[in-house]
Amino acid sequence: MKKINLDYTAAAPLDSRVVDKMIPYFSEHYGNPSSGHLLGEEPRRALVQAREEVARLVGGDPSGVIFTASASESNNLAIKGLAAAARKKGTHIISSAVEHFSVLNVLKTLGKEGFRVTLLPVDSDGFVSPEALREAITDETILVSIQAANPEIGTIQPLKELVAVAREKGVPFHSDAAAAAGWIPIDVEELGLDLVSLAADQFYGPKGAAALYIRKGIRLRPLIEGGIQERGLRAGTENVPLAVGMGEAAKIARETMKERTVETAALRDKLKEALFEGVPYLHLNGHPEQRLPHNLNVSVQFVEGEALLMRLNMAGILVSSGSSCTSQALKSSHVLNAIGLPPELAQGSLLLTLGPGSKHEDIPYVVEQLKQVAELLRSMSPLYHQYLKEGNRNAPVQ
Amino acid sequence: MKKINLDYTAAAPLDSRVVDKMIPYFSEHYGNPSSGHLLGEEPRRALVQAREEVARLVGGDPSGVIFTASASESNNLAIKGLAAAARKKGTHIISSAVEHFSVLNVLKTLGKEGFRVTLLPVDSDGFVSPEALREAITDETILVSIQAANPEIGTIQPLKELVAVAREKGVPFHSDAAAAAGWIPIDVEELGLDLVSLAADQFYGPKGAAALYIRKGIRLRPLIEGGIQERGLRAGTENVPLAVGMGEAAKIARETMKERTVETAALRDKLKEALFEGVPYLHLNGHPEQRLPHNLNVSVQFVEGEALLMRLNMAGILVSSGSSCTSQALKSSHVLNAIGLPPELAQGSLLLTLGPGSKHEDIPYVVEQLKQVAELLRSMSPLYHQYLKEGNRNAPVQ
Amino acid sequence: MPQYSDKVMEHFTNPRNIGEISEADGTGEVGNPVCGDMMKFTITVKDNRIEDVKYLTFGCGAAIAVSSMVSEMAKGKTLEEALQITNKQVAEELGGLPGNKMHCSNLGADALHKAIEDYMAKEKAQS
Amino acid sequence: MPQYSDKVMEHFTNPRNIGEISEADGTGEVGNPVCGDMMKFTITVKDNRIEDVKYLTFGCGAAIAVSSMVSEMAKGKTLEEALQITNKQVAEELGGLPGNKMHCSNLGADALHKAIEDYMAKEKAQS
Ligand SMILES: Cc1ncc(COP(=O)(O)O)c(C=O)c1O
Ligand SMILES: Cc1ncc(COP(=O)(O)O)c(C=O)c1O
Repeated sequence: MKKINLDYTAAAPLDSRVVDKMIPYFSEHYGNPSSGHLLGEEPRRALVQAREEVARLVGGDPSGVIFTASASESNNLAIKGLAAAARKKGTHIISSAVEHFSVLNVLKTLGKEGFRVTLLPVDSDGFVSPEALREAITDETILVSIQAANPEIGTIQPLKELVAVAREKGVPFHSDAAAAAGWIPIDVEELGLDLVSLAADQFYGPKGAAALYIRKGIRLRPLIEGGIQERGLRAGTENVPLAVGMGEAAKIARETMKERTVETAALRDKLKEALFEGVPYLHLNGHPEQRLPHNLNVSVQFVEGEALLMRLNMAGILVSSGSSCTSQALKSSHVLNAIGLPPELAQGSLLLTLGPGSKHEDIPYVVEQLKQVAELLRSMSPLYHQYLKEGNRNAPVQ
Repeated sequence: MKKINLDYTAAAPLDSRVVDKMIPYFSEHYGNPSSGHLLGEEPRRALVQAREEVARLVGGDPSGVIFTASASESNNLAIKGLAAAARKKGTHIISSAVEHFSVLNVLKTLGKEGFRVTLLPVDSDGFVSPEALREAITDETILVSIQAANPEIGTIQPLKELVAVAREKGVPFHSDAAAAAGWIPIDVEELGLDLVSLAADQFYGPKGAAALYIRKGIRLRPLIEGGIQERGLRAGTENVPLAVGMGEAAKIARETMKERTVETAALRDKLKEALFEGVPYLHLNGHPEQRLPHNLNVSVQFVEGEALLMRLNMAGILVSSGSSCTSQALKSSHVLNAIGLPPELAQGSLLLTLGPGSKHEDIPYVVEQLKQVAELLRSMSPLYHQYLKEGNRNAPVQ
Repeated sequence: MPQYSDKVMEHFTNPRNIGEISEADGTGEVGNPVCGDMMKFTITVKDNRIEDVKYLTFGCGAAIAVSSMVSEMAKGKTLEEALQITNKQVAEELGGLPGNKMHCSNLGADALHKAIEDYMAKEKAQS
Repeated sequence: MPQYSDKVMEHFTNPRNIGEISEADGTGEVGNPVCGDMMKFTITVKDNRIEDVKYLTFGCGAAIAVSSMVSEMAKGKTLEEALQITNKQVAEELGGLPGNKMHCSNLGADALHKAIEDYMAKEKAQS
């Protein structure tokens, strides 16, 4: 059977160069970087190099890179760590309504612990407004946390403007760049970022390899305490093979970024055009241009996402959806809600993300299958029948 | 040059069966277990199986296994997580003086946050006394955390007796079994443990793969919040390859434990006898019998550990030491201090741990080298010269 | 979809009795797009038996399979028998449903009952 | 030991002037086993110059290399010159020491100075 992965942000295969680079650190150079003897030497050297590569991806200093095991951990460390360290300065934190749950749920918890949290709204494209940020900052504000780009609708935030506002008021800025790093340039110096979360698996590195970049001078409390690995900010024996994998993936991502993103965006745009031409009643979610090059998000009017996903799966096309039925929490995407999408469109959303196996040749098949699946499911949809009867009164948002 | 690793607890090469099992999950079965389509199926199945294998190693229920990225994280999650959840019930926690820093430093932090911490002392063998535990428990006690075995001196705690005391008083019991699991039987049902920390790299699984076992009914707050992976107790995309590696390592550890530990202990005892016969003025640290089968800890009287370690390293013999110079924090081992070892013996301690490459044939070389190195360093030691002059007045603890 | 039984997958893949009966004797609707599942059942009744039953469903795999299963179970039954069909029975007939699908998607019996009650109410109004 | 310079490794591997001068003119001791480093310097003095210098050291690689380096630096120097030797200079001569070794292990110059002061005090007492 055909297998067309259009869900690469959920998971992507490791670049084979990354696997090759990691393997020796499982068995040959298995030593502990903290060991004072010769078995520690090569792992220690490799860890230094990996840290340099990760730093280079974000234009930062290697000493600022703290390896973690997930973007979620990086976000938790950044926000809880700073909140605990800065509590005496103030208890107000600003973020946005479209952040990942590893930001939002941390803020919810901090909210219960005496912090005041402002979640800035987004417009229908998913943008946070720098003006709204300016108005939200108070003397009590100790942190602004706004993502670099949204993993669902792909919208890229105007980080430079947002950071400028926070800097003007002297407030540290954290950005969850897990979805963005490796796909758009993130330069901590140019942008003025103080804290940045990164995840290797979003640029073909290993799952479980992630980092938090911390600008010199920013103080955090550790989340995981114990030994003094990672400058005392994250205890635990260093996971050398995965750090090496992340370093290699960061290097490849940096070196190939220009070419890869142009090609990917071109392919994504082709797919988008073909879908909108071939399948009636589609709606684009997220900004048409200011979006991640590998990201496409469309709502298939009148039908529900899990059913779409299952039918496409039967045809070998693998996608994800922001519908409640496909979420573990049984709620439709908070991001789609935040951009003001009507519930039935949120339920019918499809997230299509490209990756290394994506090909022009597959587009016609994908379009044909989605067309058929949409037709079939619409034929049994009460919303579609109602629309046919009542006409444009309930017309889709085109 | 010869390379004889006698520092396997610092790091060990992965069992090749473990690597083989992991590899396909990097590139072939790279999917996300949370994906609703077919790419999620095999990773999901593999994760279920890995969880079962880890549960089997400790005789527990698979649903109680929470994968983490290090024993340090498991310890942090267990202790901080329970403290936060049980705060209303009480604020007293009991642990021991010989715990790993990922327990001790967490307790130090909790101490600053209004918890009262009792660290039980140990005797000269490193044992915690069940009687002392009984006396320490109050109505306010919400947790007892005592390791299964000590990674430095190898001493195995009388867990069954200790847990019985806590159970009698209805206090949950956490055990950091990172050093013990895979080497001595840990059965949560037989022992009555409520929380157990495990690390794959201690039984030839991958670094960065660890788990916390949680008995049904024990409530914890998550450390890393976000998605609802790991039953909401540890957010972040599941690291399938590493979980698979830990599962396979747990399976092998369980199946080979009896034979392997008998063989390893026999080899360790041979090494011990040969060393004590061949090198004068050695002192054994930890209990002679109630100790991890792969662990040997001796103090080389009159000399300092880093110098020993460096000289042995030149001879291709890789060991570690509890001396202050070899610790990242520049303090001699808190474990050796806790068993009442005089400072000069703590400084001269050598930790020798066996692993898959350990061989009988290497023993004579190790003994000969340690003999020479000890002689050389003693010849320049003011403590040794003093001893020679003053005789048995300052005799070593034999 | 490993979390779905073979029977669910079979009904999802080949749903029976799709449609809307234009001159229905009874109509029942449940759900809304916010929760993600909507079902509209239409029935015709003859001699106190469900002669025909059709449905339209907006919803996940489970919702579609449930609708299809309910339509099969109801057809030919007396109204009293059809009113005895429970959501739980439907799930059992389908070889079980994943826990998180029991509440939101398993509303087919409710929609059927509403259609029957609609029919009964109309009958009553006419008599 | 990658954190040590080649020069440190060389002195650690082949330490010069080990020992204790039995009829020393001056003796200086620093450190204790708790901190992990102890050094005992003994010197003989002739014509206001350090004629011979030996040491015993209990300590890490850095402590041994530092002792050896100090003994080399001191030999033949006038007492005044020898008193000018600083721990910092010793570390520099060794091609640098890891940051965490600068305080605990780098006490060789102190021990030497103590030995010189001991000699001076004895001289004073005799005169
Ligand atoms: C008993 C014990 N607990 C915790 C740890 C911490 O393990 P990690 O550094 O992998 O977090 C160790 C490490 O050796 C250990 O032996
Ligand atoms: C923007 C963003 N932040 C955080 C995360 C969390 O990543 P993980 O599940 O690896 O912790 C993701 C995951 O896709 C993401 O896209």
